[in-house]
Amino acid sequence: MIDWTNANYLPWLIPVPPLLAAALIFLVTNRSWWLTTTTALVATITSWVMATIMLLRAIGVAFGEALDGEAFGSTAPWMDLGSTQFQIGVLVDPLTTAMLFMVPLAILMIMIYSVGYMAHDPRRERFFGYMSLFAGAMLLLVVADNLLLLFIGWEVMGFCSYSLIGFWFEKESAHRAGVKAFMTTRVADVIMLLGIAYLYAETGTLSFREIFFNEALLAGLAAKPAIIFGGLSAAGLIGVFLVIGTIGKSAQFPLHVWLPDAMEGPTPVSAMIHAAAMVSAGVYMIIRMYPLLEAGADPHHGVYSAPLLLMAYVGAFTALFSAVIAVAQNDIKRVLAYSTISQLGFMMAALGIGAYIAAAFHLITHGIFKALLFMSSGAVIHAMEHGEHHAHEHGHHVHNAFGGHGRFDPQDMRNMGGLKGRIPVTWFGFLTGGLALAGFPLFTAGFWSKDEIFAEAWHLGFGEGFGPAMFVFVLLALAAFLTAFYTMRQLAMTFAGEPRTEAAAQASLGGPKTVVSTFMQGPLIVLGVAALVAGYIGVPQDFPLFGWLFSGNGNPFHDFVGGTLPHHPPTLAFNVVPVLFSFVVALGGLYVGYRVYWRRPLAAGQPDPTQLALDRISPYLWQWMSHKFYVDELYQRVFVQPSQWLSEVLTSKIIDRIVIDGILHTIAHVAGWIGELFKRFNRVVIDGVGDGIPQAIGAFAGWFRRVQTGNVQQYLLMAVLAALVIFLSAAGLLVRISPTTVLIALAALVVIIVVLNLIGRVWGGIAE
Amino acid sequence: MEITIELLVFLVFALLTLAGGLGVVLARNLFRAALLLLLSLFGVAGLFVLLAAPFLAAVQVLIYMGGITILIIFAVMLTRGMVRARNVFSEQWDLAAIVSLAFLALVVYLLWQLQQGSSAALFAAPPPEGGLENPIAALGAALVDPAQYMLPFEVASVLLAGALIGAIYIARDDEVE
Amino acid sequence: MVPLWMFLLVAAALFAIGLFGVLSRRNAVAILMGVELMLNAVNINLIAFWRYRTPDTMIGQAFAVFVFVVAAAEAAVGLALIVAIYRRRQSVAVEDVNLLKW
Amino acid sequence: MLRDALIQAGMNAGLATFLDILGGVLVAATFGMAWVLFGIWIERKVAARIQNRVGPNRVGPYGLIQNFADALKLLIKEVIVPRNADRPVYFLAPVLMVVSVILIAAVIPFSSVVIGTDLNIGLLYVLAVGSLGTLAVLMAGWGSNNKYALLGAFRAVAQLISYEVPMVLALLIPVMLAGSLSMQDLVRSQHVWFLFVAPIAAVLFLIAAHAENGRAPFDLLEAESELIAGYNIEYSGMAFAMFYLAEFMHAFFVAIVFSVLFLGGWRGPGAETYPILGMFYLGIKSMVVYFVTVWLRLTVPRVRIDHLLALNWKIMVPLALANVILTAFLFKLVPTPDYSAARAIAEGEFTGVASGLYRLLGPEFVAMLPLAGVLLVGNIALLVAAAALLRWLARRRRQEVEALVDETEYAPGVAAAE
Repeated sequence: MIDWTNANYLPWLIPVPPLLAAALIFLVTNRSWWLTTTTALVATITSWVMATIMLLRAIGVAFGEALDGEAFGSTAPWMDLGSTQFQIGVLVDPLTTAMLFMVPLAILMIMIYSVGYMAHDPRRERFFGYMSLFAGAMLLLVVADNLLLLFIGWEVMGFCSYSLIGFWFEKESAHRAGVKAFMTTRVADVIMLLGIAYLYAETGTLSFREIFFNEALLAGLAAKPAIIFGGLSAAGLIGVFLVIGTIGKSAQFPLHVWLPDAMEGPTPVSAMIHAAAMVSAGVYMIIRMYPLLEAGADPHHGVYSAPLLLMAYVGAFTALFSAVIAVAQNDIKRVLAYSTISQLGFMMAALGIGAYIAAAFHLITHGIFKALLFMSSGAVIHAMEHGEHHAHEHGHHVHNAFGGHGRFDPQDMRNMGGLKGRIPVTWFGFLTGGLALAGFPLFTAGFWSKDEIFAEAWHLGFGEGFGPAMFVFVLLALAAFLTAFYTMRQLAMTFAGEPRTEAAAQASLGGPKTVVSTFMQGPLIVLGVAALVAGYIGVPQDFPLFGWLFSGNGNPFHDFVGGTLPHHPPTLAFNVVPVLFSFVVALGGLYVGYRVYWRRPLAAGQPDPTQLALDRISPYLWQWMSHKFYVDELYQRVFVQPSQWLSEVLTSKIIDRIVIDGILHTIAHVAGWIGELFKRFNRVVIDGVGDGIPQAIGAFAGWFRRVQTGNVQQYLLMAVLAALVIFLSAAGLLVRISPTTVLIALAALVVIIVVLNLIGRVWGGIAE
Repeated sequence: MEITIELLVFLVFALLTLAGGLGVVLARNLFRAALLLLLSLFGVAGLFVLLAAPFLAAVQVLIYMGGITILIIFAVMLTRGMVRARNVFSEQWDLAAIVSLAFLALVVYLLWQLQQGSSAALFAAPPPEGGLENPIAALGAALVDPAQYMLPFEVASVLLAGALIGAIYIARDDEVE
Repeated sequence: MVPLWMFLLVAAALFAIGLFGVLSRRNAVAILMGVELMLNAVNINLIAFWRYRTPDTMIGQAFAVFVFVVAAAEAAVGLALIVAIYRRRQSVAVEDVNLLKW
Repeated sequence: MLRDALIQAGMNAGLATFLDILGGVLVAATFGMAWVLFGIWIERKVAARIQNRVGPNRVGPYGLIQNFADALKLLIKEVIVPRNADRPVYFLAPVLMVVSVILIAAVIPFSSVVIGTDLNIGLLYVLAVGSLGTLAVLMAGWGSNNKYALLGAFRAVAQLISYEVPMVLALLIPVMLAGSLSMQDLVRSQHVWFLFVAPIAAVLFLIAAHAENGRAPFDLLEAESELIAGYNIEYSGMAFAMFYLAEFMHAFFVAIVFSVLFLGGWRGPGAETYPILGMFYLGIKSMVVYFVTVWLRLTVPRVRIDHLLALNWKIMVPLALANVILTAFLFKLVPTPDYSAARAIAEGEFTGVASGLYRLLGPEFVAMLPLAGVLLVGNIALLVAAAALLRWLARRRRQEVEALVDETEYAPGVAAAE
């Protein structure tokens, strides 16, 4: 009997309630909205409570059982693989603990929020089913103790993201987006699976701790050349494969294209994908696998391995690249989507230069404030739709502020403005989330985590003089500046000034006591507070004043998460330069944005001032930015169209019709001619013989089949006879007399009876 | 062999059982066949009592006589057109008789052989004294004991439920809605 | 005292009688009755062996109980089938239900 | 008693049991038959009073001899046999009917020592024997070769078999509480009457047994207005009298069995010491129950066949099942009463109010009180829940019907105007 109060077994239970809830919702409760939400919420709350117990236990509050290099967890045999046995298990180490703080909290908030957001959707029950499954898969991924279990959660999430992004599948764009997300991540997943398989082939285990606490194994992997790409070591190749998996899952360049399109799903889904689950999973996996990626390298002393370099360059580039795109977007959720890509780029880059604790820290804080931002933006959209309805009812003609005559777009920031006083709670949420994203110094969570990345990059790049770190620092600084700028732009365009459309003027969440506003605003407040204070768990120890306030005994987050792996990373000495840098880029970006957008809010129909400024340099700049540098179009040209052309023209027309058909037709003609010859021969010779035999058999069978009378009793009689024979032989053995004569006599009797009966039947059949 | 009262009672019940059984298979009137089945089953219940299994005897009366036989009589009544059919036996009755007799002969022969041979002591021995103090309670406990017959017991209940539902479904008049 | 073989003999005879009924009667209900006889013969054997061999465990009685269950289930389903067939074909003679032939 | 003697004389235990039963049955049957003639007189008197009549008052004092006169009349009347009747079946049916009832008497404990035989499967025996009555009904219906009789028999069997289910389920409760199937054990374990420990089971049993007997309001087997007289239509003379007798005897035995199972049987002050008192107590208790059944019979109108079956399958069976589960659960929940400890307190030194209480009320009674209280509360809660559920269902059903009426826009005024 398993003792579930034992902390080693509790992690098994954490993913169970949502998975159970998903099954329940799909199979049982999906007719009742009330039951469905209750099921989903109860499951999520249960998970959250269990995760919190685990969390408290792990950090030793209230239970006095702190993790110290050790971990909670247990394993059970899963399947036998030849001589070895594959173990499945759960693991809660400090990194998992950190995730157990952020993930269940964000999931819970998203679930609560969804109750309000989806309250009027016709398929809301199904939505909760998918969401529960999604949550369960993410929790499974978090508590997994081996790469395969992690991969299972990973893939289930892939499926859920597909069905949730395409949730409103009546919309052409939505189902396309779903397929796109699925396909893009699939490409990466396949490569990742290759990596897993290679790892298993090399080591014979996929358990994290078995691999990472085995120095010899890692060294061996690093020394051994890979089976392909001769320049790489085995560890390097596996790492590169895994990193590519993450590039897909966490939407890094060049596989980032699915994420902005994922905005087609309902907003809670976006929050789920961007904050709590999907993209975090990618970075989480990398942090999990860090020792393997780092094998044979030492980024703190300027030795990089292939996967690290890949991450550093891709991450840094992605961070800047998508920040640039985000500046030119007008869709409120799309801006956030590119900011997510950009922030994930931060994490990847940090991982690439060896700052994996900083990356984990940023993952946690980003999860919180990005969930907050998405839910706020969802509230804004909801309010806009509400306003549009209202305006319609009162006979106003609703039109897009930028002169479009198509459908009114409630997500377009150009249609907003002046929402600050109309939806104050949302404003608070968006403001805190936005400031955290921009890294507003000292008082937001985003500042502290970003600052830690900067500090590491500065130290390694300019302090120690390592090239990749230098590159990372420069690009990230630029990206951070742009982040602050477009965040301010978004805040201003959405909330500041006067409403630019009738819908914005009428926007509201429908009264303070309604289901929608209650359930949507509650999580905003909780996460808003969290986005402000969550950063204080990771303040550097010698940071002036704040370090003394929050990190008297050392940086808690750094020390705690650092205990995940055998080698504790060094704590950096405080350096004022990168801190100033963060101050400058964050405040500078915010200030520029404030000058451009807030001081003189946009009027309806007025073009974007940044666009005007950039057009002075080159008219193409803004166009490229707002079209996301034409990556989608490029893929369309490079991958989609050629393959279509290939299938249509080359395969179908040339190979299929001309070559293959031609050969076949020729063969067919020849064969036809030969066949004609044979036919003649056939008719004369073979038919004579061939027809004769089957006719004889047929006649016999027609006569003989009458044995099959359809009379059950007769069959039974035969069965009993047979049983008698068997029984007889057994009996002969039993009594140990020489049974031969008896046996033969009775068998003969049986045979006679059977034959007699058969003859009688058959005769009777014929007589009929 | 010593003639005891017990033996006489046994003979009475055995006679009831076998005569009832013969009556069942030979009776032309199906309803009477059912009543004779009842008689035979009563004889079996008596044998159970002789075998110190009164609980099973009561269950036999309750389930077989009060339940299954009534079901059969019901079926007999519902298919009333067949009760007084002219030909009660099928064409193969002769073969059936031969086979059945062969079977009986074989078993009797076997029993005889065993009695003569290795199992003579077992066959002649009286039933052991003692046994369980409270067999009914023991049976009840055995049927719900996970270490003994709980699983078969549960399976049997599922089987019964399935049979019930199936019977209702099969026998339901399709025209009735 | 009644020796064991007597019970076995009665059971065998009852079984043979039931077997004959099953194999020879035309009416499906009568066949079912034959089956019941056979099941009872089995039960006699079970209980007799239980009494003479293993009276200190419950195995024989438990098996007999399961035979009861099976008999009840068989009777219910079988009779339902018979009634359904009779409703359709106005006959419960087994030779008349011989669609599945040739 | 007889059994022990026989076993000591060297007889097989099973056989001794059998003979014991046989002897018990002979005694009990005579007793039952004699009692019934008097019982019928009571019933007729009560019926008359309820219907504002006088009842039999001519033959003998207060008409006491009336029934003997009636019996004599039936005895000397001709037994008419329908021409196409299945004669053996026709004649066996009433006999089987009477036998099935009389056999019940064999295991009824009339007092602590007066009992036909104390089978260790007594209650099961009662059920098994009682189920044979169904067969008699079928035989009568078939043997008469009369369509009314056959239809009556069909109905009867449907009803009897159906009501056996809740009856058995209800009887599980006393068995569970006593931990035995023996009737004597059942009586002995009723330190608190099971009527108060398991009221739902008691009521269910009373209703089901009433239906088993086929008396009003469940007398569908012989509904005069529909089936003339049901399965016994063709019977006359003594054969009819036997059905008649069996029915009254059955009703009476139901009362006795109810008293035994739920009213403490022969228990009462002094009954252990003077067994004759026990018979007296049982007589009084069963007469009260008998009066209740007669009362029911005379005041409640006959139910429709579909209502009858619906009542059984949709209300009584689920309730009985729920009751079994609940009782089993509560029974396991409450610690088993410790009678020996209670007895020790009562017999030990007088130490105050507690031991006084034990002495005054009887140690077993006091020891059983907590269990009884919990089960009673559980029963009441279940009853309230069931009532609430039924009320809710009925209300919903009514709303559906009303909605249907609204939809069809039933308007009688319009038709009248046209």
